[in-house]
Amino acid sequence: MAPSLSEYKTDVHNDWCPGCGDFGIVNALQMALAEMGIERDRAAIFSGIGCSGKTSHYINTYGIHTLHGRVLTFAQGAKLASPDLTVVAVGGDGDGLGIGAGHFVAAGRRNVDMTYIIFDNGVYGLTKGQASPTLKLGEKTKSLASPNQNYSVNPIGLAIASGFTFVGRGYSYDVRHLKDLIIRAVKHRGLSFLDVLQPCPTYNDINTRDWYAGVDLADESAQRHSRIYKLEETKYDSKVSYASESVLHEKISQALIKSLEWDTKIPIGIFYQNELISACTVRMADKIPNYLENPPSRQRISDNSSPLTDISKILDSLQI
Amino acid sequence: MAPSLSEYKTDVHNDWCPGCGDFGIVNALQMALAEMGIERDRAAIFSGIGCSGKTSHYINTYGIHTLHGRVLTFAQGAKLASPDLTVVAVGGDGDGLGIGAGHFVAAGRRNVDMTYIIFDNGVYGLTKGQASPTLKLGEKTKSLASPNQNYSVNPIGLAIASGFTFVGRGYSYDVRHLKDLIIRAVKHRGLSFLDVLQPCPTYNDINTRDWYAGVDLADESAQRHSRIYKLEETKYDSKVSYASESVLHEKISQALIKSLEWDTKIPIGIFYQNELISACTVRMADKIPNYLENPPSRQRISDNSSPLTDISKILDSLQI
Amino acid sequence: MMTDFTWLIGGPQGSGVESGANIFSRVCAAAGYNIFGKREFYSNIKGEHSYFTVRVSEKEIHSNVNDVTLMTSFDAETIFRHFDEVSAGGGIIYDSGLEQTETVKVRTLDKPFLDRLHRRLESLDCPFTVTGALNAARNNGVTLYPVSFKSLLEGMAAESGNERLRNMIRMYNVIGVSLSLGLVGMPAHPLYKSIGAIFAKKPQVAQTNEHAARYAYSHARQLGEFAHNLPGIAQRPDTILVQGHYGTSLGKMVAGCRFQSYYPITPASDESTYLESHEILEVRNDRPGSTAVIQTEDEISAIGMMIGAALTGTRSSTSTSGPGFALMTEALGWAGINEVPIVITLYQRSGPSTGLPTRHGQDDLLFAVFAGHGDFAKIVYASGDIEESFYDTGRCFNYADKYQIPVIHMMDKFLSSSVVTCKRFDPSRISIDRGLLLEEIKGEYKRFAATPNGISPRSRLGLAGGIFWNTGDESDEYGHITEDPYMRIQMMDKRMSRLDLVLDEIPESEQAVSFGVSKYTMISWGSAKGPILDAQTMLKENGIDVGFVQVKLLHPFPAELIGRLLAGADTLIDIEANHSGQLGKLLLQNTGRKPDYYILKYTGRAMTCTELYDSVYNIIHGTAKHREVLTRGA
Amino acid sequence: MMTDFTWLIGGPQGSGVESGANIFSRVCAAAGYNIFGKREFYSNIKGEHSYFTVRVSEKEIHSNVNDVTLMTSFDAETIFRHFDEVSAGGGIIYDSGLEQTETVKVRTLDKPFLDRLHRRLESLDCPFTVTGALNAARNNGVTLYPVSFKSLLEGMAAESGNERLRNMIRMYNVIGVSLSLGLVGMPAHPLYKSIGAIFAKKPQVAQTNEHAARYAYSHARQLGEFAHNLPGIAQRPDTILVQGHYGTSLGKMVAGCRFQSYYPITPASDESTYLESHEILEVRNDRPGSTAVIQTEDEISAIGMMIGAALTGTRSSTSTSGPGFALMTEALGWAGINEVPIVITLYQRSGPSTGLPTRHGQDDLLFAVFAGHGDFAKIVYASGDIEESFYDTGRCFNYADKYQIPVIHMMDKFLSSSVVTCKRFDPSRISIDRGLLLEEIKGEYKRFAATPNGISPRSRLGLAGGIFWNTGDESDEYGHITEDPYMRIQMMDKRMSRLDLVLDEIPESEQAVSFGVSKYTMISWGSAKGPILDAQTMLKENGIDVGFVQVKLLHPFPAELIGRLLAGADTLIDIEANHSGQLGKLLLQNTGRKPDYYILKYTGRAMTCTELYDSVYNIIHGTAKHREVLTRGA
Ligand SMILES: Cc1ncc(C[n+]2csc(CCOP(=O)(O)OP(=O)(O)O)c2C)c(N)n1
Ligand SMILES: Cc1ncc(C[n+]2csc(CCOP(=O)(O)OP(=O)(O)O)c2C)c(N)n1
Ligand code: SF4
Ligand code: SF4
Ligand SMILES: [Mg+2]
Ligand SMILES: [Mg+2]
Repeated sequence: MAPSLSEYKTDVHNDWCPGCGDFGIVNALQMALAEMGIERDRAAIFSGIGCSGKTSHYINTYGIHTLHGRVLTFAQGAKLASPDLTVVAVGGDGDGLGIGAGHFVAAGRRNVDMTYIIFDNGVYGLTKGQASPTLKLGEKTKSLASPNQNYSVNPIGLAIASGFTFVGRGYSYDVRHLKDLIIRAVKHRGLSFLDVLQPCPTYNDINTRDWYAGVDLADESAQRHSRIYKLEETKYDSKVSYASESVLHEKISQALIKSLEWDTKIPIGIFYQNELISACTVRMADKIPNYLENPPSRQRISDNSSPLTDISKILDSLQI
Repeated sequence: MAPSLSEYKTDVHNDWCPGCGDFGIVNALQMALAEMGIERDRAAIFSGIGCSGKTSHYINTYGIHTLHGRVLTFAQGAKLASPDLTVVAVGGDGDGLGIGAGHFVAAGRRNVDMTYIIFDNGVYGLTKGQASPTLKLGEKTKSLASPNQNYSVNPIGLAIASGFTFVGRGYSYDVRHLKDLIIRAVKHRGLSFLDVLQPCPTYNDINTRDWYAGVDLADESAQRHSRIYKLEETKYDSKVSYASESVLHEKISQALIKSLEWDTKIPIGIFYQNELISACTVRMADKIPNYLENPPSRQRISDNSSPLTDISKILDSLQI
Repeated sequence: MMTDFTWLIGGPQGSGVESGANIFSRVCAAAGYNIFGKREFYSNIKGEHSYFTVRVSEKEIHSNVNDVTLMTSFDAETIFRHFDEVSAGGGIIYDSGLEQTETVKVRTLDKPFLDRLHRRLESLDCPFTVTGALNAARNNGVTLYPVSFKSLLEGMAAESGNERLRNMIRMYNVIGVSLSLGLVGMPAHPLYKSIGAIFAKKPQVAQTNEHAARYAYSHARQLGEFAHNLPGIAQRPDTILVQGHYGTSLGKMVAGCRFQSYYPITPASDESTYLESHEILEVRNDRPGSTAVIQTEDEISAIGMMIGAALTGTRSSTSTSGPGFALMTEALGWAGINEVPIVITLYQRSGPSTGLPTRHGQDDLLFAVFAGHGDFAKIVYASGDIEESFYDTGRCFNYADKYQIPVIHMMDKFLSSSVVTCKRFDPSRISIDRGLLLEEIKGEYKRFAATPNGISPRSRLGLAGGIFWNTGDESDEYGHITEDPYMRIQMMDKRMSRLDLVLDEIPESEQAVSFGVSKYTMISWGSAKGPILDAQTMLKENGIDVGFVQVKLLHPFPAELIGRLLAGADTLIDIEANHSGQLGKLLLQNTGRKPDYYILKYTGRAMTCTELYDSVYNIIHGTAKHREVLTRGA
Repeated sequence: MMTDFTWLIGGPQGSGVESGANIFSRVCAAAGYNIFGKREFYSNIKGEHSYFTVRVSEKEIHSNVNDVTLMTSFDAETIFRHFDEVSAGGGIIYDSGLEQTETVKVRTLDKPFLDRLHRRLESLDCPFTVTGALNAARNNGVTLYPVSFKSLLEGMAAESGNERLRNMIRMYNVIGVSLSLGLVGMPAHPLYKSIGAIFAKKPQVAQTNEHAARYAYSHARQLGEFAHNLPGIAQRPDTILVQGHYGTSLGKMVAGCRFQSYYPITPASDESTYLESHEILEVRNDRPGSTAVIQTEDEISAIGMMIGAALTGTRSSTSTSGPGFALMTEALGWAGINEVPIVITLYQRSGPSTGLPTRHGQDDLLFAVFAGHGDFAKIVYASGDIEESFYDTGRCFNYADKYQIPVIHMMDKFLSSSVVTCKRFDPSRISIDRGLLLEEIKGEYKRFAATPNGISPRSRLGLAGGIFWNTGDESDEYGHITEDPYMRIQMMDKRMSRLDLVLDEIPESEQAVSFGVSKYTMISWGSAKGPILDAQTMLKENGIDVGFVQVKLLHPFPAELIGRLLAGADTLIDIEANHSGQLGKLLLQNTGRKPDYYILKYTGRAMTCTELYDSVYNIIHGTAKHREVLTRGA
């Protein structure tokens, strides 16, 4: 029997600030795992360093809290050695798009079959509110002495330019929607990326829950109450459904254009999805036919401490 | 009197392979420096590690051959400390888009007023031909044991997603065009990026000079003889000429769409240019009014070994 | 007897413990006392337990003691964690509303602590509640001062007619401070002044807080007697109250550091934030100067940018902690082979890996000394206290420039989270020596020209006629790549020879400091100095003479000097905040002499002079282990 | 006298020097000789000078000598660079078309070398041309064998009617080899067989080359007499000819390493390339196995992926060199605090920084030992030759698994670019010990459970019931973050205690090897072993007994064992390929004993036994410096 939702929770004391958007994400993740019925010991959550990095301790599956910026590297290694594990990597926007941006780009190219979720709060939470790479140029959150000096990176655009085959965005206070997104992402065959808008009530007083809810816009227009809207409620079709260069380019460019929306209209949902590009695990199987049935982590290497690998043919070829 | 072209050359023995595309790039760079009449001791060329990394030794200006993947960090530091220097960073595609991709993304956000040129040969030259991040998925150059396992990164798309304000592409065998591009790039107020297609005759037997010249296509169509065409010879307009979100998005998305062209039609020239976003050096001056006239490298800090900085007001405030 | 008073305030992170301690420290300092304050906190933003101990004394003090004289607490956790530290004769001011709180209801009490707490309360026959803990303290001779913080707010609200005050639990910290100051008989005026100073930018907040302070201060009179008081002594001129990072920050400004690149990390980034908040600098007889403070994408970029900036002739530095430093080791070698003067301020914390990221440690010494692949010259230099760190920062930049060498300046979390009084920093005691940095160049220039002492005149990017090349590869005199074996030897010898030069030229007084050498002599480095000095005084007060040698130059190691200094010492006691006795290893490696005893602490909490005293005492009396491990501190 | 013959082939990179040497080595090995070959090359793809020396002997040999017996050269540079190395009685086969070439026309001769060359030729009164250099050699007793390589090609073309042969200068290498083999009287058949084997995948190329070989071989008869010959001796069974990286590569396969992540870097990446080209593995009584070889975006990713893979229970490793290793030090500490078994094969090259990237060095020892911030346990283990490295690789994985600890396996460029004969590797001598790796789990599981010896049973990602957490922070027994001071002490002690366990449990024979101890004793580590063993034999042949102790376990340092082994040694000579005598420092740090003499080499070229012999000889005769610096090798 699949575990119940509560079984995915640990009894570790959660020390995020009251009202932190991170709670919604961890809840959505636990709900997604439960809904998919993934056995607790068949899943591994990898996390980076930051407030967000503590996530892995709150989920009762294998949980690996790695290093700042390196979460994707650990996670990919585990998945490549053990392709039948469900692997989810999570981390902050500083973690993934600042110090970890190089791995982000490379992971996109590699397309390992797993999911990466960025907790996008515009700040470096755990180090007390410095600007993260997603904070817009010139914005000054309350924790900054002067306005942000850097242009913001576009996580969706970056993911697409890097080759991610599933790119979506969620909102941490829309837990059900996020849960569904996570399920889609985990089920995607290839590397899926979710940029999750995550208010940090402690340090980011610009992109707050109210701001996302459009409270400041309400005066201007009585109609709209939220900046956020769902792509799936529009005609937007994210999927590359057959292998043609023109379809591919069309889907990529619509996603890139969509990713530029911000300010008063912020789309969430799936921006881009392409299962026609093979996952890295599949590419491995092209080279090593039995890779998926007999992956590194399952191979028998010894029998009673005697090595089983037979290199005699190689040695023969070296014999003079 | 401005130095002559030959004065920009050193007498260091150049040990690139015969026919290497790197020669064209270093020539174009020297020509550009000469044409702009930049004093030799007012320019600094920073380079990464790789065949391309040797470039700085062949140019008779200040030349800093840095570390693999780190060239942008050194170059930005120098420019920020000495904003009146002409700074050009160069390096390989592995250097800049593999190990250095994180700095690439961050540099885009920072928009320091300098130029970055990637020698894009699809391989790791100096380490004997492994796939670089720009080699396409499934391609097998002669130095690879099996086809390339990774999706290729799109340097132009990545640069735009990262916030570079000038993004172009050159071809190393079209030296004059490249020289002109470099001049435009150096004159750009902000961070300019040039992806230079650079055949590596030793290891990359796919993207060869002949391939770029379209020799294999000649059979199919008698008309076209080169894969490469120039954006400036089309109606393409790369420039963001006034500050409106819709113009910006239009220019960004046309550049991104353009960057997806490959295979039989490869555009070179300027993809995107935006001087409306302030350069980092200008942003510095917003915080520190006399930053440009009195930058870090010019400040007097001592007089006869006595410190000139006066911290007495700060000390007063600490006095109890 | 002289005053020696320790005050403790605790509370969840975000509840104002730090500003409370700040006010208390200022008031006591203004009253003429010496202050030694230290903050402990979790790697957490809100909710976990944080506390501040402020030691107040007429004597010179350099560390904390084990015992607390007066504790003020407005949450149950502070009581549970610290009731046992309050000494007989001491007092606890607490919020009477908390009395019924059970231990298990406090979610932030972690299991290992809770287990210990329960065992302790059980052994004392006390219930697992705040009352239980307080009774335990009372039984131990501690006076309890229950105060209903809620009623105080209500009283204030009623008095002023400002109903909003009723729920301002944010002011519990100021109330706690004011009650404390009232109880110990400190005059009230400095309290109000301090509040004004701390909330200078928010007059409204300042006013409300002052109101609370007045109300609480006068309430303190109703609390009854307390055995200790702090009436204030003569004010001392030229005294400043500084936080841990002020020494290196102000040192950098005065030394002329004009470029600081950094990536945020505890406990280093406070320095960069401070530099940035003072980025525009006053310069004598000149237009304003400035520090370019650049937040980078990671520490690799921080060191790369710093090197780039240093190549322009700008004094440049970065500030980081262990994990960040680890990422810098590749580029460190580049600076080494290219003879680039840079200063890395290394604020250590407890490793390995992320370790205890907000706790203290001195465990990066050997890593710093041997950081980077290949053989190259560097300097590792350590400061023992905040005051020293100001002047040392000046020295580090001079060393870097004179020897064209990377300098690693070792600091740590104990220093960074201390708040102390010290003599006003004297910038005129910092001199600036840029070594062979050229202002103009005539004739042919070779960046790495062979010279008798191995130091080549240095050009900078942009200098007319001074073109040079740099490369991480071995290079010839111009800086162009060479693979020639003889050129290689020449260049290796040239670079490495400066290690001898450093030992020859740096004055001995800058290399190590002897605080007396006896039969038993302590040897240490860095922030352990403070507790050691205090323990040394305590030992002396008890008629025991113990020597102490502080090593400041850790690499190249002043083997001959240290050997000489230690000549009179029979028994060597190595004292460090790490597991493996890293200085001891360095000592043995360089002098062939091995410490006889080790006193080590690696809980992440700084040593107290009390526990150090005990261990040294035991060593002298033959009752100590070869390796004493200290454990004090919650 | 026994045969001891050294052959040298040189040429621009890309001209087939390596395959030429390969053929020559195979032929000589097939003829029953022991082979010691070594390649030197620039950090360059095409055009710079590369050369190969192959020492051929009936005796066991472990290194190169100073002198060359026969040199074959088809470019001027090889003659200019090496003419002086050919000993009296030796010979030079060269392309007569080169005779007029002037030194200054050879663009790849760098200035420092050119200056030395000119001084040398001047002193010998020889013109600055190939002829000048050759005359110098002849005057020194060397026989010259001019051959017009062009005419040979023309002759071949004419003979076969294949005009394309006329311009096949690509075959100059095979021609040089064949001329050499003919001149020394080696039977021809193995030559053709070797060519067939080397070009097995390109039959067309094989055929053309064989043709050239036959033609040149028979031409050799016209060259005249040569004082040395290599007629071939009895073939030896169970001998293999191996390149430097085969030991660790094959060792990894046999040890069951199934995951290797890497980022390309000289001289480490050959190993990964080799593993990938043999990624599918035969497994006894089972379906095929495989190694997942992953090229990462940088070395940070390489170590991260390796750790991730190791957490699944897969034996995992990476292979890198100094700059890459520098980038791994942060994650190394993560593996340390999380007790993850990983193996880093560290192929050292000359540092610091990029240094001499294709040249030899043993200068990362202290960096490896102290790599990473904070105190954590690791093992540093060094192999002395290629054969050893095969078995050592097996050991390293066992150490990693048994002690749940990162292991750094020290290799270097000298090893990696050697080609030697040795006894066929015997996989059955490798045993696999996975330590406490669990296959199933019953009951509650705690990854970091306290145990008597500090090693906790290990689960792996995906194992039913074995859920655990890891964190770089200090953790409790489950792996959840803790900041508790007592838990901290428990965990630090638990992790660090395994250093003692390692010293206790690893057999002494695996920790260090004594090759005899005498009044004068050499101490060393890693690849210096080969030249030392040969020098030791030479000394013995001259009636001088010199001891030698090879340290294999460098960290934790087997202080007691080494002290014991060295007890009989009066005078210690530390021999290493670095500037600072890193093993010497480690020795002093751990045993309090200091080497009396140092023989160091840091030109990037490996030591020859000849120069080592000379230095040791001088030490014994009191004519040596305290620090002897070796310089041999172009
Ligand atoms: C190498 C390294 N540098 C710096 C740090 C310090 N550090 C810890 S968390 C953090 C930033 C966290 O920001 P983000 O990734 O956005 O996560 P958040 O806290 O916002 O969830 C930093 C810089 C570190 N742990 N390691
Ligand atoms: C940290 C580090 N890792 C690896 C290397 C080895 N290395 C030298 S050049 C190079 C790749 C060069 O490829 P690219 O950047 O594309 O330059 P190219 O040679 O093609 O111009 C590598 C991996 C290094 N120098 N430093
Ligand atoms: S600082 Fe921000 S991101 Fe971190 S826990 Fe608090 S609210 Fe959440
Ligand atoms: S390997 Fe390729 S990139 Fe490098 S020098 Fe040769 S041709 Fe140029
Ligand atoms: Mg964040
Ligand atoms: Mg390249």
